[in-house]
Amino acid sequence: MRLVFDILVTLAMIASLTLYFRGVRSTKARVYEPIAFAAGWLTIFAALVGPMDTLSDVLFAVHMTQHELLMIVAAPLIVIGRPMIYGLWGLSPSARANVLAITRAPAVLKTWRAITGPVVVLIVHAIVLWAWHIPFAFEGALHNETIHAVQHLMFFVTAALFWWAIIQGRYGRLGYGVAVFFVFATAMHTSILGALLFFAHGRWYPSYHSMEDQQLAGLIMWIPSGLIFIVAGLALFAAWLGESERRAKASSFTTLLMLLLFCACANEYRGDRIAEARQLTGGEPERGKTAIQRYGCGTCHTIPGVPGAKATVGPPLDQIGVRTYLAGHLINTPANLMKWIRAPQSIDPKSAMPDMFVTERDGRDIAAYLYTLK
Amino acid sequence: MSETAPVGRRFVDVSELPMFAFGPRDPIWWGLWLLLAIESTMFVLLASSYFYLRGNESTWPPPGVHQAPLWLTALTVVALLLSVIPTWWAFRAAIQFRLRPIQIGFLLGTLASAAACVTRAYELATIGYNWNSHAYGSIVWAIYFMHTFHLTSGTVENAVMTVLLFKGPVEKKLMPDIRLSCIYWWFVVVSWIPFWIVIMFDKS
Amino acid sequence: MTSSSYQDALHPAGPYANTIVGVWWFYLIVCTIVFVAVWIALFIAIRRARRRVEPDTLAPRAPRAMMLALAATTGLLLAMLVSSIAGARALSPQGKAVTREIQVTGHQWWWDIQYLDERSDHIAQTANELHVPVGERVRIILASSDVIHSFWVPNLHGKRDLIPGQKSIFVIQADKAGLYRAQCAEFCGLQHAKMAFIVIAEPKHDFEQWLATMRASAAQPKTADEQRGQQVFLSTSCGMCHAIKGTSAGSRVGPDLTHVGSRRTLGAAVIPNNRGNLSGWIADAGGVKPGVLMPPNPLDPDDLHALVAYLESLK
Amino acid sequence: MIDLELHVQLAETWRKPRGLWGWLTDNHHTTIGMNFIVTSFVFFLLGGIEAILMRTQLARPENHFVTNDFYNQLFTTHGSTMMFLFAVPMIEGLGIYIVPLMLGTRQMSFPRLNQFSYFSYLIGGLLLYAGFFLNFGPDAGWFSYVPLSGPEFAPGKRIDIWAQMITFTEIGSLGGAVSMIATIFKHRAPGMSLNRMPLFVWGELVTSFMIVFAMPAVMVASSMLASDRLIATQFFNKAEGGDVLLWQHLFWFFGHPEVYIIFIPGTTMMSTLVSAFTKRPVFGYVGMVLSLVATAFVGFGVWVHHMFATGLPELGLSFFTASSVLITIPTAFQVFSWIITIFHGKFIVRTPMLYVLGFLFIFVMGGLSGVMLASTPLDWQLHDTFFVVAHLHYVLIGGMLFPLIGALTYWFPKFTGKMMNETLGRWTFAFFFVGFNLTFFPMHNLGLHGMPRRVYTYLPTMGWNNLNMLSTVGAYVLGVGVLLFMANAVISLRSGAIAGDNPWGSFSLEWFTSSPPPPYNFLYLPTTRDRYEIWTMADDQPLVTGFRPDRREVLITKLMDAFPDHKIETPRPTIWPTLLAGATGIGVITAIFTPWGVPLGMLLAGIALTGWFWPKPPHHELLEEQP
Repeated sequence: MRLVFDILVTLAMIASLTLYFRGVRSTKARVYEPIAFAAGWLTIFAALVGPMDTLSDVLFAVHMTQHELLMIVAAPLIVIGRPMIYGLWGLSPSARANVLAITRAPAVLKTWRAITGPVVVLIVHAIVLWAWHIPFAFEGALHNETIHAVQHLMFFVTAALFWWAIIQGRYGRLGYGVAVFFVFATAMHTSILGALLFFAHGRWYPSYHSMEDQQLAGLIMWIPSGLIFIVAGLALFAAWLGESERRAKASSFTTLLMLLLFCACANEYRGDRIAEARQLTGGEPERGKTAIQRYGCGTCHTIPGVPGAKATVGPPLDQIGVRTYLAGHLINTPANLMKWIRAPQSIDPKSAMPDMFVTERDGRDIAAYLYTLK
Repeated sequence: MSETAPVGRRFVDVSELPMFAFGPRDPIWWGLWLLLAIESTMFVLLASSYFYLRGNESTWPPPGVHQAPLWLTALTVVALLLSVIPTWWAFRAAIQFRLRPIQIGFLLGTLASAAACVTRAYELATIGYNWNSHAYGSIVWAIYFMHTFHLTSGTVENAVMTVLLFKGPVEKKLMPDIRLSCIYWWFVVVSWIPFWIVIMFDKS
Repeated sequence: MTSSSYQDALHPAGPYANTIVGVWWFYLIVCTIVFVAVWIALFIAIRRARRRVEPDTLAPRAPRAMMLALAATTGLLLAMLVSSIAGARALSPQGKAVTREIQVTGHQWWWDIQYLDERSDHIAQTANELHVPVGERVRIILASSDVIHSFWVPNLHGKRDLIPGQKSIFVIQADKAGLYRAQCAEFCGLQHAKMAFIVIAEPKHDFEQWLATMRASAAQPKTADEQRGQQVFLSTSCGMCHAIKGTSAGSRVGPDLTHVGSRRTLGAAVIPNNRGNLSGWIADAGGVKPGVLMPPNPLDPDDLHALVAYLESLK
Repeated sequence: MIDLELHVQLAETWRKPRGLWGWLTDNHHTTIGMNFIVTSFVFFLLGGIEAILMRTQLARPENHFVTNDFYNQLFTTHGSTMMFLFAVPMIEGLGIYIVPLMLGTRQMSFPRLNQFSYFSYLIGGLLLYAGFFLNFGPDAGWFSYVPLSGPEFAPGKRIDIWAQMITFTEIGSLGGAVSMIATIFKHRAPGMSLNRMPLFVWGELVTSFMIVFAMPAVMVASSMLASDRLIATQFFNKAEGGDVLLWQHLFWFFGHPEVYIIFIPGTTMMSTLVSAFTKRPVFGYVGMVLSLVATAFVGFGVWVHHMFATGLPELGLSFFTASSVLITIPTAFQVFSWIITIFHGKFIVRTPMLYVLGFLFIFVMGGLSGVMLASTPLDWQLHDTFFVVAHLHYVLIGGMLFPLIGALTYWFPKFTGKMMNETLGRWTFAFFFVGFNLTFFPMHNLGLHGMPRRVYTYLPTMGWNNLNMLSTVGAYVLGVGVLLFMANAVISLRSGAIAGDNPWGSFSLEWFTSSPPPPYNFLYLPTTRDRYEIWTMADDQPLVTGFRPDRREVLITKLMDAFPDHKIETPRPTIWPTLLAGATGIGVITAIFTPWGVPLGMLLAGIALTGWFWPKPPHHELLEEQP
């Protein structure tokens, strides 16, 4: 049984590694991303296959280390490596289109958005963590390889979702302040769980025989893990300050002045442009903005005003409203823009921009939004 | 009437800015989430105390403990969960400034929350141990007290909001507050679920 | 040993206190160096700044200095951490063989001391005076009958709390014969200040002799005065709190008085045990130790003298 | 509209009500802030008098100046006062006064919550002192360990007073913290992005967050204690499954962060003073902010080091030592950074700068003795001795009181419009510094020589006589320092030199308005484009205009970059929050005697809340069209 699991895990991991690095090769990645992914991948490998896994059956402390490696070392490293994007690029174009079609389905998108809300992942991860430490659940995992695999999978997946939501999630760097708070909250409740294990007068899990072992496990969950959380929290915090600096520079003082002196209302300073964009395209810019988020344009493009759209895979879309050409050779007209959005390969078969099966109306809305960017 | 800029100095004119905003743009939104952070910390500390005390005992809960009937406690949970639906309508409608769904949502939400208060009262009356029986009784009653306090104050808040909504006139700047009331109420609902599970099903 | 150093962490009389003092001197030296270094740096900075009319406009070249300083801080911290952990390891009672087990129970505001033995009639009971053999490890089992107290013999070891409902284990060892004072270190109410005891470290031979005496029942009164004293003891309220082995008094509320005449102090190491102090203590313990649970005993003077004579005879 | 006309209109709109009624109803942040500052200073004096009484008792062995019962009340009240009624409220009060000015706004978020907080705090403090003056003050220490504070060993109402005082003042602290955070996030002047906030603002922000997470622990604990005593719950009764150490865990889960709550603003006052008197930005702004955050983070994980002597599982000790000394690194960063700043700056010797040097002497020493106490072997020997008394005063007086007195001297012109007397100020410092070290340095030795804490007397043969006498003399010298400071304040208030807007040539926005600030704070709200705003302000730095002068409108900006977002109207003076505090107070105080106090308090609070939230007549432009 154990052997079967080991083989399965190994196979799945090799597959994921292959896919990821195919994706990395076929597109442009930041240097640290594949490194982080590889490090995270190795951590999982070390945790799940080999002596650590064997020892974890007899020593609670080792088992705890294994879990912590999965949740607070491997999961954030993998998330930093952006596995979804590169994994997608590792697929063949047709497979990619299929996957995209599925993931762009409204139901899937909605669910995804719902479960990756930062508060939601915070709570879900907490529940998963605490629930699996209930004695009968933990004992079950110790005696049954399938339950054990489910436990590890849930630990890893909810942790990865947690880190994804706060590092790459929809608020991006803007949300790092809140992320610090979430890291703090998670550090707190895991420390409390560790402290409870440490201070308990009896053994929680009959399969582990020694009190010292349980105390050490509690300590590992409490102090070294707490340290990792602190480091992560500080890193996020520093990034938040940096983002604040960037934003302040971007809305540098002259801009601020211009905006406020010459435009009536800060909320609607783009008012005339909005009207113009509506007229040009017949779409609704506000809806376009949400459509842009829904289709995931931001994973390739930098789009002002769209949270999280900071990528550099494709060209930045700022000031697209005043550009002359689209895709290098197409005159920038509303009709062409909409066509390009909806079926890029019909204009440039070699374009890396995927056909995302954008509906007519969404295309209109997206174009409307883009035309407000001047 | 508004301040106007004297000639000769550079000025940023904010006279046309709106007078309210939704979500994190609104200071009260921050106030509410900080309040929830405080409350959550209290709940977490109560839960931690519960598990700390549990760690001292081999039989838990102590012998002779009779909980309120499961169906009754489940009824409270159902009422709480049901109240989420109408308040969700109100939450959605508030940002679109549509008064009617807000009114209906709050009316139904208040009814559901009042129902939860009633079943909670029966629950409390049927608990088969006292706060002075043992440490288990003390901590469980403390949890019950804390949550019932939130439950009643949340219900009162929902009721007051309903009255205000029907009485009118309703200012636009009430809309963010409506959404915040909903969030608070959901907190009351969500915070009970883990406690309910622990109290009803945690046995060794 | 001077009289003023008999309750003193800096005059260790055993291996455990020695370890702690070693850690202490190491820490003190490192911390002094750090403090002096900080102030030298500050003086240099001030001297430079004082000579200047306007602040530097250049960007500071300080990052390197900062890095160095932080690295030095971290290094010193690690060194201190290592010494601390090594110290804690040496102090661990785990896996150390002991020659004797003594149960110390804290009461508001005195110490009940029992020398445990497999034979229950061999258990010796005393109060506020802990005898230990020199050069032997002794295990102390700590318990409390009311509130939290703390067991602390600075010359021998650090402290350990006595927590109601929980027993904790502590190991001490005295290498130098002598008399050490110990005091409750956790605030425990009105007379926390006067809840002390003395530790007497003596050669093994003397210790065994003392213990044999302690195991015995109380001496029978010999003189008429003493006999009258015993009567007073047994006929008034004394026996409601105190025990004297060999008589009908057997209450455990207050200290055991079987061998009270042999003790050096009264009232939990507050006053020396002599005739005057003992009489005063019996008459009005609260005068010496306000708040003490022992009530005043307005005895007839003759009864008081007889009682004192009897108690003094209980060697 | 010309400036004068605008001034007249704004002054009318923001007019502060006067007299007793004004004190009860005004909710402007300068009023509430000053209320906090003055009240907490009064409590500081009371706590100081208690300290002097204790030192007088300990001057000689077997002294009979006070009884042991009164002595126990003294140190309990002293500790509780300094922690709950002085340090935290003073920090909050200073923040409530200064931070909105530093941010360039006219009012805080939630002014009525602030008002409620102040009166809650006041009632809590009065409750404690009512007990103390009637000779039933709490006597189980500021930490109130069970079972000594439990129903069995502390009958009577003393501990109930303590427990309710805690609950009450913590409500006040929490309210203040919430409105502080919202203010810092949303009320900043246009252009003051997060990374341009003055460090003092960061200190208040981090401290407020710590309050949000730490104070609930002590509220939970004190409520458990009160209910154990009042309605016989069994939280801490071993016989019925309770646990005495649960109290210590909950208490120190609050108690350790409390120390950082107190000293984090202290360090940022240091940064403010260092910059102001070296004319140079503090080195390593981002590092400084990260240090504060790191301290706060670590502060929540190390509470167990207060419990080393309780017999924890041995396995954990080295972990706890290691995590405790971690705090040293961010603190060291701050100290080094100040030294580097001085190195590159120009050194202006004014009274506040003396306190900076005093801090560096005392706090560094206190920090180092803290590293010693984090070591388990040393802690076992030093725990609960006078060494700890010395350490905690070095950290808290060094880390908070010295910067505070320096900062009060620095901001005195802003509060009053008058400068503090420099000569008297230097004498004050001399008395403070000499008195402090004379009082507390000998305590290190006393602890090492075996003197435990919280003892009302000691035997003459213990060898502690001289050091104790020295310490008592020092306490009196320190007391003279406090008196001198007060005398200086009174004299300067009457006949000090007129300060002008920015007497120190300092950098942050509170100096951008007159001293004392007008009731509306700024005639036109400022904008900024850098840290150290005033030093870097352009000649034609724009101002903000466009508020209705007939309403109390405040500008709300975006969290990250402080871009103008919307405006809100803040409430005018009102009595309801004060009444709510009174109603809660009646409930809480009645609950000392009967559990029915709880429903009574809720009922009264309900009435007060109804008044508070009673709908105001709406503004027509904001009316939704009715269906």
